[in-house]
Amino acid sequence: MGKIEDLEVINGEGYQLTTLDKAIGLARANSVWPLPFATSCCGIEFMATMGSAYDLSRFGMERMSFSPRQADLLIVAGTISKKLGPVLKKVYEQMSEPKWVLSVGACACSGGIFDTYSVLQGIDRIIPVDVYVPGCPPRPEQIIDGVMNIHELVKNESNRRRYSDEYKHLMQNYNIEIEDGKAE
Amino acid sequence: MSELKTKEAFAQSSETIDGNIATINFGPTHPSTHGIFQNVLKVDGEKIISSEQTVGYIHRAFEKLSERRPYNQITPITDRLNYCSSPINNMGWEMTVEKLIGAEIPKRVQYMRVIIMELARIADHLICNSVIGVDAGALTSFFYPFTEREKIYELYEEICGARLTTNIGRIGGFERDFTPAFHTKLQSFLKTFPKAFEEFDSMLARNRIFMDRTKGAGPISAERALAYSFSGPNLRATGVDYDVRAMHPYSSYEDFDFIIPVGVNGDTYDRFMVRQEEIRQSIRIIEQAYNNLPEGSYKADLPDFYLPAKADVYNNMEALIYHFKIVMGETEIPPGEVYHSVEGGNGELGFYLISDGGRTPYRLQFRRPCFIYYQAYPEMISGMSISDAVLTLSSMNVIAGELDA
Amino acid sequence: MEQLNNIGASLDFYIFVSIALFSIGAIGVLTRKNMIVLLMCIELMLNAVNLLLVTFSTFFGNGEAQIFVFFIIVVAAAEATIGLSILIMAYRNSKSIDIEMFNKLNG
Amino acid sequence: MDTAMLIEKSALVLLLFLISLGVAAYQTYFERKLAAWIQDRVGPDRAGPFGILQPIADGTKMFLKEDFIPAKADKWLFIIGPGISMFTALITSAVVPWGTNLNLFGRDISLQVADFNIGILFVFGVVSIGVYGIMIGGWASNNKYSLYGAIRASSQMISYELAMGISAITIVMLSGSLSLNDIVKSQHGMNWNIFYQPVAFFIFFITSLAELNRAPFDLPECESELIGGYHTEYSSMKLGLYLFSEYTSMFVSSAIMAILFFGGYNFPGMDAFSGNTLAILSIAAFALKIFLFIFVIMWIRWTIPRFRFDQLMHLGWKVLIPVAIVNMLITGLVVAWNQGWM
Amino acid sequence: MSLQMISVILGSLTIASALMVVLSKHPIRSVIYLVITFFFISAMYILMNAQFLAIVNMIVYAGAIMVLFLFVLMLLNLNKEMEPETSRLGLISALIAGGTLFLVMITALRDTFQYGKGYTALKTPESGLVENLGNLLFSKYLVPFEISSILFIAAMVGAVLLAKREKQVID
Amino acid sequence: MESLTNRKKVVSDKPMTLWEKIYIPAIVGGMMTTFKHMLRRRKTIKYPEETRVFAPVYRGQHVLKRDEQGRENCTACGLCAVACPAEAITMTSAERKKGEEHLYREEKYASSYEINMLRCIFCGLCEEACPKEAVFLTDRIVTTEFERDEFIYGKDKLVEAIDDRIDITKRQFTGKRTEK
Amino acid sequence: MEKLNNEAILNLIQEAFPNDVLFHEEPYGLLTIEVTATKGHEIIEWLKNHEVLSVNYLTNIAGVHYPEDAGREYAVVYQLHSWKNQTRLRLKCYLSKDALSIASLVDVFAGANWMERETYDFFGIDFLGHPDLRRILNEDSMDYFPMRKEYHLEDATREDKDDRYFGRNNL
Repeated sequence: MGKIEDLEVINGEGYQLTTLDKAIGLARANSVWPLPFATSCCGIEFMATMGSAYDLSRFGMERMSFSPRQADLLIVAGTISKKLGPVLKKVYEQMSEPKWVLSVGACACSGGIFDTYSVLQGIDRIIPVDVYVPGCPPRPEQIIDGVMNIHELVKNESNRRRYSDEYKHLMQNYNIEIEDGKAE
Repeated sequence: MSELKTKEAFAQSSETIDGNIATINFGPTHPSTHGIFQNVLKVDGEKIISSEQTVGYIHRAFEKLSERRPYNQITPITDRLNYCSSPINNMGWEMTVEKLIGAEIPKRVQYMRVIIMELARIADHLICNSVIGVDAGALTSFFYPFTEREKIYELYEEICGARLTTNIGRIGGFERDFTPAFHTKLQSFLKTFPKAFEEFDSMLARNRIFMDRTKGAGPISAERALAYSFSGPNLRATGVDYDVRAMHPYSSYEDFDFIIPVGVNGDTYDRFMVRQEEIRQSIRIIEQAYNNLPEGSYKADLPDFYLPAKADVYNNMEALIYHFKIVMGETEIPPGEVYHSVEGGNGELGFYLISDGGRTPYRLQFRRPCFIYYQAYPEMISGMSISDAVLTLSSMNVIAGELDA
Repeated sequence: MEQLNNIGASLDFYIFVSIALFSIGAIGVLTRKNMIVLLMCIELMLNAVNLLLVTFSTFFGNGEAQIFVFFIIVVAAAEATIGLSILIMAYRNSKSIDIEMFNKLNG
Repeated sequence: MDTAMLIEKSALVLLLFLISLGVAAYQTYFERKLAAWIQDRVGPDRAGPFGILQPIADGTKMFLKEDFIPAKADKWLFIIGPGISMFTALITSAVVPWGTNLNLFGRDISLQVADFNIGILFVFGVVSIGVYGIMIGGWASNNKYSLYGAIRASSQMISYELAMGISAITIVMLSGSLSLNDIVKSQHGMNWNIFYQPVAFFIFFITSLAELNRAPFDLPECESELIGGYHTEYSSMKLGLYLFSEYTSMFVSSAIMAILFFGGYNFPGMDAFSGNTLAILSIAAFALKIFLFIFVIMWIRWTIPRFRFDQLMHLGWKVLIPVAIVNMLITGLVVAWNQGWM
Repeated sequence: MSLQMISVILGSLTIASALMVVLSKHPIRSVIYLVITFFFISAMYILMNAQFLAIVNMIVYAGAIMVLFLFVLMLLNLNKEMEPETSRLGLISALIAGGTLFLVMITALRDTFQYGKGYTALKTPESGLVENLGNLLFSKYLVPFEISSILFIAAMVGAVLLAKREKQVID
Repeated sequence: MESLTNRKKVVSDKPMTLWEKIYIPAIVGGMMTTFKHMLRRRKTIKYPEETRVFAPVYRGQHVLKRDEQGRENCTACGLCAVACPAEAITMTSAERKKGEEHLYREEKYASSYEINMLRCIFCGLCEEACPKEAVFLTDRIVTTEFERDEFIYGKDKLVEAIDDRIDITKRQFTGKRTEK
Repeated sequence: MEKLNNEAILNLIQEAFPNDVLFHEEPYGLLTIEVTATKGHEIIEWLKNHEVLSVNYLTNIAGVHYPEDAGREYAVVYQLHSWKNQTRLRLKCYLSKDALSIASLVDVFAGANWMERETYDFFGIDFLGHPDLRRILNEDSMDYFPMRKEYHLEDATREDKDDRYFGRNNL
C-alpha cells in the first residue's frame, strides 16, 4: 500500500527544501490542530495525553478541531469497524490540505486483537497513514512520540508537495478526490 | 461531524427549522458522543421531537471472538468492554469461570479484588462526571479529576503493568501480590484523593448554572427505567436502590459497610450526584478492605488453572505439564451453564457462559448494561433541547466499547 | 468630530436620491411576491421619506423634522415586528410566504 | 483638515490596527497559557522560549492552509462573513481615548482617532452590526450546526444589547455626555464610575460576555453541542479572522468597560504628573485595566459551565433587563435630585 | 476629493444598492443589500450633520430591524425556489407604475429642485445634534414620545401573542 | 417502589438555597478554586525531556532473553504464539547444530522469531506462557514508526544484546531459575 | 417479606402451566426451566404480574446455536430477576431452524427491544410482534448471521498471520 513518504524523497530531486519551506514547516509543526477521531479505549488514553500530566498543549495542540475543515491532524484512536470506515474516509476527505494522519493503537493500525468479521484490519486500507503508534492502548508517552514524529514530517515537507503528481497519485490509490480550484 | 450527512440528509437539510421539523445528525463523530454512535434527531427549533439511534460503529464481535479463545485469553477481551473500568470486567469474568469450576477463593484475594474493583469504579465515575462538566462547558472540571485518575492508573500499573486495558488478575487470583510501591501509592491516594475530589465537587455540584442545566435534563421514571432494564447509577438515580453488590454479594462485598446513594427524578443531576456519592462510598469500601486485608496467599490453590511458578516449571515435571495444559487451554472444564454478574461502572455486568467442556466457551454472552439502557435515550430526550440531549448522553455514560460489543 | 458646515452636494441631489429610493421601493412592493422582501421594500420607502425629512430639516435649519424621522423609525420598528410575526404565523399555516396566499382570506 | 492632522490620524489608525492585531494574537497565547495554569499544566512551551512564538506559528499555519469553500455554501456571503466580523471588531477602537494628549514634534496629539460627540452610541451601533458577521457566515455555510450557531448568536446578541444599553445609559446620565472622551474626563483621578454604579457595571460586564460569545454565554460556538457553531465550515484564514475578531472584540470591549466604569486612562495621583510622562503613565494605566479585564474574562471562561439557551434568554430578559431598568430609574431620580429638578 | 464628490458617490451607491434589494433573487441577499443601503443613508445623514439620527438609524434599522428580518429568514430557511414567480404582465405594469410615480414626484417637486439647486450651506449646523434633538423631544414632543413607547409595548405584546405557537401535538 | 435494602440514601434532593440561587457564591467559589490552581506547581511531566518512572512490571516492548552465558533461552516451543490472543507471534524452529552451543541454550532454537508490534496488545500472556523464561515484556515502550512493515520485530530487535542486558529481575514473575 | 426458594417457584409455575414446563434444573443454584417456545411470552407475562413471584426485571436475552441438535437448533434464553424474592430465573425456549420465530417480549419489557434485535442480528431469530426488527450492530447489508456456528470469525482479508502457528486450525 502506498504511503506518502514512499512517494517522496524528502531531499530529492525537485523537492529541495527552501528556507521558506523550512520556516513554514516549523510554523506548521508548532501549530498542528488535531481532530480526535476517538472511538474506544485509545480515546481514553488520548484524553489522558491531553490531561495535566502529559499536556499535549505544550506542542500547541490543545485546540481540538472537531470540525474537519479546521484540523491539520486526524488522530484515529480506537477500533474502526467496517461500518465506520466510510465515515472515517469522509472525515478525511473533508479535511483541508495540508493534512496528516496519526493512527493510534493496535486496532486502528492493524485491527489488533480484533481479527473479526466486523473490524477493519487497519485504517491504512482506506486512508493514507503517516505515523503508526503501536500499543493497546499506547501510553501517552507513545502518543506524544507519534505526534513528534508527525512534527518531523511536517517540518520536512515541501510546501509544494501537496500539489505534486505523486501526491495526486497516492490519493487516487485511495480513491480520494482532490478538490481543485479552491486551493491557494 | 460537520456534515457527515448522507445524500438523503442533505436533501432534508432544506427543511425549515421553525414550524417544520428539521433533522440533525448527531454523530457518529460528534464531539459530545464520546465514542461513536449516531443519533438522528428530529428537532423543532431547539426542541427534540424524536430521535433515532444507530449503534454498532465499533462492533468488534466480542461474543464470537470469545468462542474462539481459551478461557484465559478472554480476560484481555473483557478489558475492552467498558474500558473505563476494565478491572471490574476482568474480575467479573474470572469470577464467572471460578464459579463454573467451583473454585474456592481465599479471602485475601477477594479483598484485593474489591480494592481494585472499587478503584476502577472511581476511575469510571470520575471520567463520566468530568465529561458531564466538559459538556456543560466547564472545561477545567475535566482536568482536575483526570490528574487523580492518573494516580489510579499508576496503581494499576504497579499491579499488572498496564494503565488502561489492564488484563489484571488471573483465574484464581492475581499474578502477583501487592507490591510495596503499591501500598505506599494506595495510602497516599487514599489520603489525597478525597480532598481533590471534594474540590471538584465544589466546582459543580452546587453551582446554580450547572444545577439549572442538569436538573430536569433527560429524566426517566423508575417504572420506565425498570421496563428498560436499567441498572447501575442510572437506575439508582431514579430512586431504586438496586445494586448487585448488595443484592447478590460477590467477592465478600457483604463484609463491607457502604450506602447505596439514590436520586429522585432520574435526571442528569441525579445521575451526577449518585456517581459523586458512589465515589465517596468506594473510597470507604477501599479503606475498609485495605485496613482489614487478611494475610494469606494472593492466589487460590488451583493447579489446573493457575499457572505454576516459573521455577517449578523448570524443575518440576508435574508443574511443566500443568503449565503446558493451561497455556494450550487443555485443562478440564466442566460443562455447564453459569450466569454471574458484577456491579460494573455502568451497572449489572453479567456473563452468561455455556461451556461444553471444550477448550473455549461454547457460548459467552455479555450482559452489557450500556447496550441495554442506551435504548431508552430517545425516550429520555424527547421534548428536551439539544443541550439537554448532550448532557443526558454524557451522564448516561454510554461507553462505545460496551455498547457495541 | 468637528461639525461640517457644508452638506456636500446640493439639496436637489438629496431630494432626487430620496425620490429614487421611494420609487424603487414602490416598484419592489409591486413586483415582489415574497412577503419578507415586500416588507423590506416598505422599509426602504420609509427610509426614503426619512432622508427627505432630514434633508429638509437641514435645509430649514429646523430640528423638528428630525424628530419626525425619529418617530418614523419607531413606527417602522413596531411595524416590522408585527409584520414579521404575522408572516411567521402565516408561514406556519401555509408553508409559503407568497403574498398571494392572503387571497385565501377573501373566503 | 490640515495635512499634519491627517498624517497624525493615519499613523494613529495604523498603530491601533497593528496593536489590536498584536494584542489579539497574544491574547490567544495568553488564554492558552492561562488555561494551562488553571488546569495545572504548562501550556504551549515548544514554539520559541516559553512558547511565545505560538501565535505566529498558528497564524502562519492558518494563512497557508487550504482555503476551502463548501460546494453548497453561498460563496459570496461565505467570504464576507468573517470580513464583517473583523471589520466591526476593529472599528470600535476608533472612538476609544487611549491616553491623555501626547506632545510630539511640538504638536499636541490626541490619542483618540475620532472624538465623536456620540461616541458611546457609535460603540453600540458597531456592536449591533457585529452580529451580521456571525449570522451571515453561519447561514452561508449551509450547515445545520452553523445555522444553529448563527441563530443562537443573533438572538443572544440582540437580547443582551438591550440590557447593555440600559446599563450604559446610567453612565451617560452621570457624566452628562455621550462622548467617551468626556466620560473619561469626568472620572478624573479615582473618581471612577464603578463606585457610583456597581450594579450597572455588573450588568454591563455580563452582557459584554454575552456579546463577545464568551463563556458562560458561548452557546453559538459551543463545541459539545454545535461542533464549531457558526464557524464549523470555515478553515484557513477565514477561520482565523473569526477567531481574531473574537479576541479583538474582547480587547476593545475590555477597553470600553475600563472607560465607562474604571476611569479609562485615569489613575489615582495622576495630578502629580503632566505632559508626556502623564500620557505614557495614563496609557500604561489603561493597558493595565484592559489586561485585568481580559484576565477576568478568560478566568471566568475556564471556570464555570455555560448556560442553556432558554436559561440564557431567561437571564437576559427576566433578570438583567428589569434590574438594569430599575437601576436606571434610581440613577435618574438621584441625578434629577442633585440637579435640583425635583 | 471634495465633499460634493463624496456625496454624489454615496447617493449613487445608495440607489444602486437599493436597486439590488429589489433585483436580488435571494431574500437573504436583499437583506444584505438593504443593510448596505441603510449604511449609505446613515453616511448621508452624517454629511448633513444629523449625527444622532445617523447612529440611531444604524442601531435601530441595521442593528435591530434587519437582524430581525435576517433572523426570520434563517428561521424559515427559505431557498431560492420558494420565491414565487411574478407574471410578466405584472412586472411590466409595476415598472410602468413605478416609473410614473418617479416622474410625477420629480415633476411635483420641480420648484423645490429649482430652489435647492446650488444650495449647500448648513443653516444651523447644530440642529441635528443630540442636545438639540433631546431638548425638542422632551419638551415639545414629550406626549408623542410617550405615546410611541406605548406603541412599542403594544407591538411587543402583539408580536409575542402572534408568534406564540399553540400547543400542537406532533407525531 | 419499596426499598430493596436498608442502605438507601437519597443524595440529590437538597433544594437550592437563596444564597445559591443568586449564582455569585458558587461562581466566585469556583473562581477561587481555579485561582489557587493557577499558583500551584504544575503537574505536567514534560515528556521528551523528562520521563515518568514506569512501574517495574510495566508491559512494554518484548525482549528475548539470553542466559548468563549469553545463550538464547528460546527453544521455539511455540507456547507464546498459542497464548497470544492477538495472534501476533510467529516463529520457525531449527535444530541446534554442532558448535552453536554457545549461541543457543536448548537443542532447538528459533531461527526466526517475529512479533507484530502493531497487532500486539501487550497483555503479557506470552511472558506467562513461556516455560523457558525466554520472552519477557519490559518497561521500554515500542517506538512509533512511519511504515507499517517496520513493526514486524524480528530477532534483531527482540533478542537482547550480549553487552547490553535488559534487567527484568524486578518482574515478580521471574522465579529463581536453578540449573538442572 | 418471605422469600421463595427455587422449588416453590418451580411448583408455582408448574401449577399454572402444567404442560409447558418441559425440563428444569438448577445449575449453580439458578433455576433453569425449559418451556414450550410458543408459550414463552405468556409465561413471562404471567411471571411478571404474579403477586408472589413478581419477576420484575429482565436481565438479558441470549441466543444460542446448537447446530447438532436436530429440531432444536436454536435456543432463546431469558434471564429474569425477581427482586422481591432475590431470585434469578432462567427460561429457555428451543426453536427449530425451520420455524425460527418466537413472540417478542417488547410489550412486557420495553428493554427487550434491543436485546431481541441483537439476537436477530446474530442468529436470525425472528421475534414476532417486534416493532422494529432490524440489524443493530452489524451493517444492514450483511447477508448472514455471524454468531451461527458455521460462520467464521476471522476477517478474510488479514494478511499478516499464518494460522498454523496458533494451534487453532481445527476450530
